Amino acid sequence: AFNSSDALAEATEMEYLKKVLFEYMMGRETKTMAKVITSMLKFPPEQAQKVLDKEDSKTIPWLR
Amino acid sequence: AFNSSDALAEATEMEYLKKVLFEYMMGRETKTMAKVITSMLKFPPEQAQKVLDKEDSKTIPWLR
Amino acid sequence: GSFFSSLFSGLFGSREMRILILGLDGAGKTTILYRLQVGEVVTTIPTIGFNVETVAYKNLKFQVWDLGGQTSIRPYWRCYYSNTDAVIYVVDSNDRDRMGISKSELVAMLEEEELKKAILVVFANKQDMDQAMTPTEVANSLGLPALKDRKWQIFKTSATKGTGLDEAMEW
Amino acid sequence: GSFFSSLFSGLFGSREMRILILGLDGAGKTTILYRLQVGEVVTTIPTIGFNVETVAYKNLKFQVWDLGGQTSIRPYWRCYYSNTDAVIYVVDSNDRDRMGISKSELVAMLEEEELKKAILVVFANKQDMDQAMTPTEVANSLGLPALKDRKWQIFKTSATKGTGLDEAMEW
Ligand SMILES: Nc1nc2c(ncn2[C@@H]2O[C@H](COP(=O)(O)OP(=O)(O)OP(=O)(O)O)[C@@H](O)[C@H]2O)c(=O)[nH]1
Ligand SMILES: Nc1nc2c(ncn2[C@@H]2O[C@H](COP(=O)(O)OP(=O)(O)OP(=O)(O)O)[C@@H](O)[C@H]2O)c(=O)[nH]1
Ligand SMILES: [Mg+2]
Ligand SMILES: [Mg+2]
Repeated sequence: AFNSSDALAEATEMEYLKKVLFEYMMGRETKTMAKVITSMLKFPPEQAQKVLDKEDSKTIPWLR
Repeated sequence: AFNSSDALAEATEMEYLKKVLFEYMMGRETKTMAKVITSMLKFPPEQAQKVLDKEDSKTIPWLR
Repeated sequence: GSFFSSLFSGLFGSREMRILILGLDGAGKTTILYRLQVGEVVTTIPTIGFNVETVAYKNLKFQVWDLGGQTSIRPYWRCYYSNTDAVIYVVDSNDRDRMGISKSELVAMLEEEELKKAILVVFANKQDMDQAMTPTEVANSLGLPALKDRKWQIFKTSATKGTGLDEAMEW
Repeated sequence: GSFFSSLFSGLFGSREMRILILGLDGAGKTTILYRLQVGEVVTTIPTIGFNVETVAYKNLKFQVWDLGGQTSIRPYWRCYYSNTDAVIYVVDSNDRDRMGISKSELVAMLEEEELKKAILVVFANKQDMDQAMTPTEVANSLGLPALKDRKWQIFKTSATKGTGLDEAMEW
């Protein structure tokens, strides 16, 4: 039972990741999606920060 | 041995995915990276197509 | 400051309020979202991901996010907290066994810096069922009376019957 | 047409050539890439991902992609094929056991529509080692003589010693 619920959780996470990634790649709510992606995949902190900084530079081009 | 090489392959794939995703999110070679991401995560064909169309519309804005 | 303040209120003043609907899986979050948006009960499947809709209520517009509540994806709720004005926390009032889990998720959520100024609205949902705990019982189980520095309210709702939601939206 | 064609050649005519370096893990791809780019032997670790560098050779500029060759990530080579002008296929000339695998990967690659017009350049690498197969033996093991509708050439190289690479770049 433990194993199968583990596998279920993993399948759920994978489906969730795909959904969030799809939205990100379609350009929707990219900052929020970027947060989910970098935490799901456990990006190293400095990489995650770079990605989020990049998002900020997208949304506020006149602050670049 | 079979299991451990399986696990190794999985770890390699995960590291590869993270590398490619990071490049994608930093805006580098996004079309190519998008192809890798959608195939690694087995996006359904019509979703993958939407993502790639979106990439084309980014690089050639005057064809939108 | 008057020029800039009017400029900024002109640019940003009409920002939609951002609302998150959170709560354990099966609490009724997605049912509530679409009840609020289209006024109907939709058939739901467990949300693996999120739904986000613009809900118009009277003259106001809200951007409402309904996040999946299953255990494995709950840790990612926090990625959505930034700029949130209000949280609707939905509880299945019949799910006595998981009231403790619901409480700990709520407590963890309220500890987050990004939600410090967010209003908390609890929906004691599924009130149409016989065994439902009363709103007071739900409030106590969640430890709401002990909350500090937090505006909160609780409402008894039935998303399927459509009762209580209008009252709640007046908060 | 003359206005547009000159406009387009102005815009796109000076496009860098796109080159992929492919081959099994450990063949020497990354060592070759940096040999070509900076003229030195760098210490490599297995490539999980890719390296991409601009390589200048005489008056030409190439965008050179070195893709990781481990079994589990080889299936994704094909994502990089589009707009490729040339493939450098690197073989460890001492790795007799995996010559068959190297051949099947090569054959699968050459079947891809997107690479139909790409030039194939094979590097029979690690020629500095005693047991190395000769370029002819490598060519035969890979089935190169039987290839149809494909321009190909083979070179004997040693990425660590730096021999053969210059000749190869003249192709
Ligand atoms: N009796 C009753 N059933 C309800 C009520 N609200 C929702 N339900 C039912 O509860 C089930 C779960 O509802 P959902 O809205 O999908 O639950 P959710 O909170 O979105 O769940 P996740 O997406 O998994 O997080 C569905 O069968 C709903 O019809 C209610 O007020 N009363
Ligand atoms: N003796 C000898 N060793 C070489 C030569 N070229 C590369 N090597 C060594 O072979 C090993 C693997 O080289 P890499 O360039 O990392 O191999 P790769 O093809 O990039 O491998 P992946 O990144 O895993 O696909 C390293 O230890 C290199 O120093 C060569 O011409 N002769
Ligand atoms: Mg739901
Ligand atoms: Mg390498």
